[in-house]
Amino acid sequence: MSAHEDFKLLTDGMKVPYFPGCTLKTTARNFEESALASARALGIEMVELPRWNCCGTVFSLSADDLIHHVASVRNLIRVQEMNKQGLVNENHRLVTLCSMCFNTLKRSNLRVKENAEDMKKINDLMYREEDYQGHVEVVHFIELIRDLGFGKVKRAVKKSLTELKVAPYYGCMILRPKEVSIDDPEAPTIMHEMLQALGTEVISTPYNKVCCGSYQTVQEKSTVVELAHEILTHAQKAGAEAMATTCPLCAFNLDNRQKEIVEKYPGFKKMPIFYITQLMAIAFDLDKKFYGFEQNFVDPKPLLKAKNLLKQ
Amino acid sequence: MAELKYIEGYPDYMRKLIERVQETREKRLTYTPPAMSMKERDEVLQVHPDFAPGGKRLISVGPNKGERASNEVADLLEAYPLLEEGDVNLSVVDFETKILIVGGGLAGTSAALWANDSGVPARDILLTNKLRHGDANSIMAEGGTQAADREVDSPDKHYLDTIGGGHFANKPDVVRALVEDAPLAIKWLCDLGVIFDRDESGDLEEKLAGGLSVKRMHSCRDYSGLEELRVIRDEFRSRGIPCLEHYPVIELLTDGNRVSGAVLWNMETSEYKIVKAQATIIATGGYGRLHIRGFPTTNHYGATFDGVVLAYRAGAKLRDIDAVQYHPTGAAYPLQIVGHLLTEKLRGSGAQPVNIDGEAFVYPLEPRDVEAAALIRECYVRDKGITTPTGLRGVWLDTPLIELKNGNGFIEKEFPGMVRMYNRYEIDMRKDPVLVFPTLHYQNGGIETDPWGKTNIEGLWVAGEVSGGVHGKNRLMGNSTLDCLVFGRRAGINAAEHVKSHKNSAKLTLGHLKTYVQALKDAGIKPTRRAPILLPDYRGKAALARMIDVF
Amino acid sequence: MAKKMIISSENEEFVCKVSELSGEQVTLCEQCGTCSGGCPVVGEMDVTPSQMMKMAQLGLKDVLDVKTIWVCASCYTCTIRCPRGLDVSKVAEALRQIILRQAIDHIDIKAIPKEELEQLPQIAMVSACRKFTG
Amino acid sequence: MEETKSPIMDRIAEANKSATTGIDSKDIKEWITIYIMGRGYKVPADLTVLTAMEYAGYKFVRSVGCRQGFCGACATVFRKKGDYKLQADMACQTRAEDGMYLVQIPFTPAEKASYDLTKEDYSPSVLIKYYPEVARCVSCNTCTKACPQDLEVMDYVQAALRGDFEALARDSFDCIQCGLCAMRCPAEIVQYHVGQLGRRLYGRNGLGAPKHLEKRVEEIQNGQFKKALDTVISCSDEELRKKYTAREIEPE
Repeated sequence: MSAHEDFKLLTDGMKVPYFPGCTLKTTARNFEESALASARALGIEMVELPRWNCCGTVFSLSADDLIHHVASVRNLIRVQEMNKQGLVNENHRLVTLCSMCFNTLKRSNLRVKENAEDMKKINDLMYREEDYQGHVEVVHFIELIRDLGFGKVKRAVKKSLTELKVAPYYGCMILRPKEVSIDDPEAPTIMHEMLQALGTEVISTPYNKVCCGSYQTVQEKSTVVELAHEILTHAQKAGAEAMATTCPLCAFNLDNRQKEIVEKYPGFKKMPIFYITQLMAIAFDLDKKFYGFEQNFVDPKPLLKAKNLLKQ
Repeated sequence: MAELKYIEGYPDYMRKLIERVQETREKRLTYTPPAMSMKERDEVLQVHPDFAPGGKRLISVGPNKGERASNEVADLLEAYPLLEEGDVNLSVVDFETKILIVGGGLAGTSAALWANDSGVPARDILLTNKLRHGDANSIMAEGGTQAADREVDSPDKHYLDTIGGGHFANKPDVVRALVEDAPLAIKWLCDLGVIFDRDESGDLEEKLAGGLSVKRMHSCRDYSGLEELRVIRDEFRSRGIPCLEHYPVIELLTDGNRVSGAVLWNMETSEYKIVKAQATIIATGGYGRLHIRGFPTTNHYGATFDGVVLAYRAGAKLRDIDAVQYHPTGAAYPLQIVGHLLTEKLRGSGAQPVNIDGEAFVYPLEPRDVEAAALIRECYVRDKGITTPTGLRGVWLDTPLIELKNGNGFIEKEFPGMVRMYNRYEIDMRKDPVLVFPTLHYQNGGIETDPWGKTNIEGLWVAGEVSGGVHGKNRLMGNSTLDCLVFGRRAGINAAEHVKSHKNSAKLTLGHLKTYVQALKDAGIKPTRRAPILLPDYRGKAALARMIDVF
Repeated sequence: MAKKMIISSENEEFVCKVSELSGEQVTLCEQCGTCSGGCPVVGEMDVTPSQMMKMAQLGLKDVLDVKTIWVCASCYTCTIRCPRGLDVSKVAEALRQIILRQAIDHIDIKAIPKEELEQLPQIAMVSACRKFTG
Repeated sequence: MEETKSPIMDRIAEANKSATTGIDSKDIKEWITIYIMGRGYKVPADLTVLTAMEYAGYKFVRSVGCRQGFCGACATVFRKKGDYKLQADMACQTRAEDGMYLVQIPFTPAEKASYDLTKEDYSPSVLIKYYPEVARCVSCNTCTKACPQDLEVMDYVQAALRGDFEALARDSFDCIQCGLCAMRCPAEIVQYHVGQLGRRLYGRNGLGAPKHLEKRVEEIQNGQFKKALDTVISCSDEELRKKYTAREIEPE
């Protein structure tokens, strides 16, 4: 960790462009609020794009489909505009919090960077916008933290979560496919390290990278109930008391769908699902208003109280 | 003229004239012509269309026989009906409803909502429109709606302003209803979700206007009427209240001296429909499209006086029908917006009428009729007007003065809609003056109403510009949308009470037509004109001359 | 007894269509079954991912009627594990697009009950619409 | 019996003809040709598309309303001579140009949701509940290109998707609901209905009830101004005029 000591100066006053995504303004406001506060505690100011539109998740896989990448490329153009207005000093990176936005933006970015003809077509379609030059790099929040060194996280911890047994849940979008993965798709460790830095006991199971059912929650709820039940019970069997994720859809499927899980599996014991940034906010002992527990479906307060991690 | 070359929106010859305005602008910053004395006012009013001779005559038939009215109005009141007794089969009723509302502007839509709120189920209300629901004068109101809801204000002050503005000819009890209900109307709109302008503290931002003693104009940027209407129309549609578009009423049906329904006409299939209704509310708006005395108008395409013609034939009494309101500054160039109202606030903020020689020739804030007359005199008596490529005459309104007097960006902030409108034609009203000429604006009088929208005919209510008595001889700014909201509400509630307490036993006849046609014959009026005219006709003469009816 | 299949030009055309739309050379698939083994939702499927690839290889149009392509959650597990480097998720997308582009939506978003819609986060609705509507 | 004629009024009526009763062909100097639904018509230059069509003999029943750019009834789609781009605007506000090919959109078929806002809470999910198709927006900005009011339509649809009511109300306020955006939207969203619902929710809940208005409504309902109105109504005409001229005007 010592290699990162000198990073302390570098990060203070870092102002990096930040792409929130629609859900972080509605059902996952707590994810955004806890993340922005935790980032500030680490000396990082995430400056929201003054103008942005929905990333258009999920990345469209058809070879001939360009219209569905317009949404992402338009956001990358907004990063270019932002840099010109001097709002940030980190001029080529765009930080995202939501895994799905990260995946969609990064894959679209790669697609136009690697295919000049597609880039030209998309720029031509958006003749009202300036052309996208292709210099922006899409980064996930915890990837940004890892690059700065988890030692910095450890130093910022004021109340170590030593009593808490947490299972990290990666989901799919930050691991797969390879060209966008922020870690080893088969054996990821980044969230393990983050949780260790926060002091928690990390519970690892092979299910932490199995899909939660994603958008099937709209048309085939039973698929999600089965998958979520598998993921949650395996973690509980390994001793987990809570789970941490970085995707609002995984959070919805693992947290809110516990209502349907209990209906189908009465023996199931509910377990709180945190955004990893909520755990950071608790560990950094930040003001209560940044925790956002009122939006967590399974109330995490009893568990935190039991571990006397909750400020009165 | 050779091919017209346009430089920033104006043809080159007009561009040269603008230079004269620029030359005298500096001097005019500090000079404003003095207000006219009473004598000068009377003298200039001789050229005002409402006072100049030859525009009016006595009505020769009906309840207001012997009273004066504009020729165009009298022509329609003395016109023959569109159909005779035998043309329609009254035994087959197409729509049976409790409340029929004619006209879908602010008044009609409010009446429908309040009737529904008073217990009449949606299926028992029917709103018919000549155009699309909402394409009415209401949506063009920019200034806003008056209501005495501030601490320093009170309904009696609003009462005094309205009566004074109306030259003391308004009906006291009706004005009382208007001013007392005003805050309730604003509250109703807020609850439905209308976005009124707010000041920094979040309270309603209220402005002053011509003839007001206290700031009480509630505006929604410069789309006040549009915002109010689209919200209540959205509520109307959400409640599923039946509504017919492009289905004007061409004749009322009566049972003795009671209105019992109407004959509708589908403008696309030309078929008629018979409606039986226990209560009929007429909210058809004004008559701008009659182009009284050949003036352009601010009114929408359907403002053709139909409601008054129908009711008058059924025996309804009119009031103040001679009072025509002209607004002094209607746009005169380019043709796309001729007649469009340029709000009084422009002059209030410093703009000055200027003639072809660049001279300011009138105090900018004279009363509406005097200001209009002064502009007409400059163009047609002193020949100091500017002629547009299509022959209209107008004078400059030196809008750049506003920026000089109030600081840069003032026009953009206060008149965003107008700046965009002129930008469409590459005219920048912050840098160049705009051309103006008086335009026909409002029908002060109409079918006489009581505080509950009732008329002298049983089963017939009125609301909005079509009614007479609220505004006396001259309507105040901000009292028109208010009139629609307050009397739309009152007519809706009153009609609802009426239908709940009465059984619908009335017969459907066109009896009133017989007596009316007889009166026309007795007065020696030949059947050369028929009314209601439903729509004005702007088709080119050449095309009209070669038109034949094949099917 | 092996099932007799006749491969006609029509099938060949379909193979080209799927290959072009997915950008994947479907004939490379060697039927090792790794994708089917790793797929989290294979339990819900009537035809496993590798069987889907086989039908695509043979140009059998009835692969368009399988439930598999609509149960796929685009989690890309198959994509990272395919030993031949084929992107199986792109093949599934290509099959979906062939149907969606005939203006045949897979879900009717207006039929989703209001109380359900009120709960679903934007991320769920946006991704479901991208995958299940044209 | 006609009162004496006024020559000035006749000259005014004559001069205003182009805006009141239509132009006679003898006064026209420049002509252009426009194609209405594919058929060529020779019409005077410098007319709007609306007045040019009327000159050509069309009598409007549909596709017309306020004639001044407020109601959105005269939505028109057109291509200019030699320009491949499909443009859209209000017929009453667009200058007819030589070689213009145009067709009118008299009615935009659009599903409007029915709702009772007293039963809805102030949350972004209400917009998704009534207009789930908002989630289908691909951010292609075609709606913005179609908007005759130059609104950033896509921005306010995106604001609706992420529940930013204030941005939605601000950006969609000048919408006249002409339907041109909805006609061109590949995701089949009816932008102006979404804007309408969003603005009403914002108007009801986002702005907060104005304090003095509530108080005044109560005062009126308790009859607090009955006396003041009774007195002013019972004034004689002469007293009223004195009161009116004597009343002081609040400064600007």
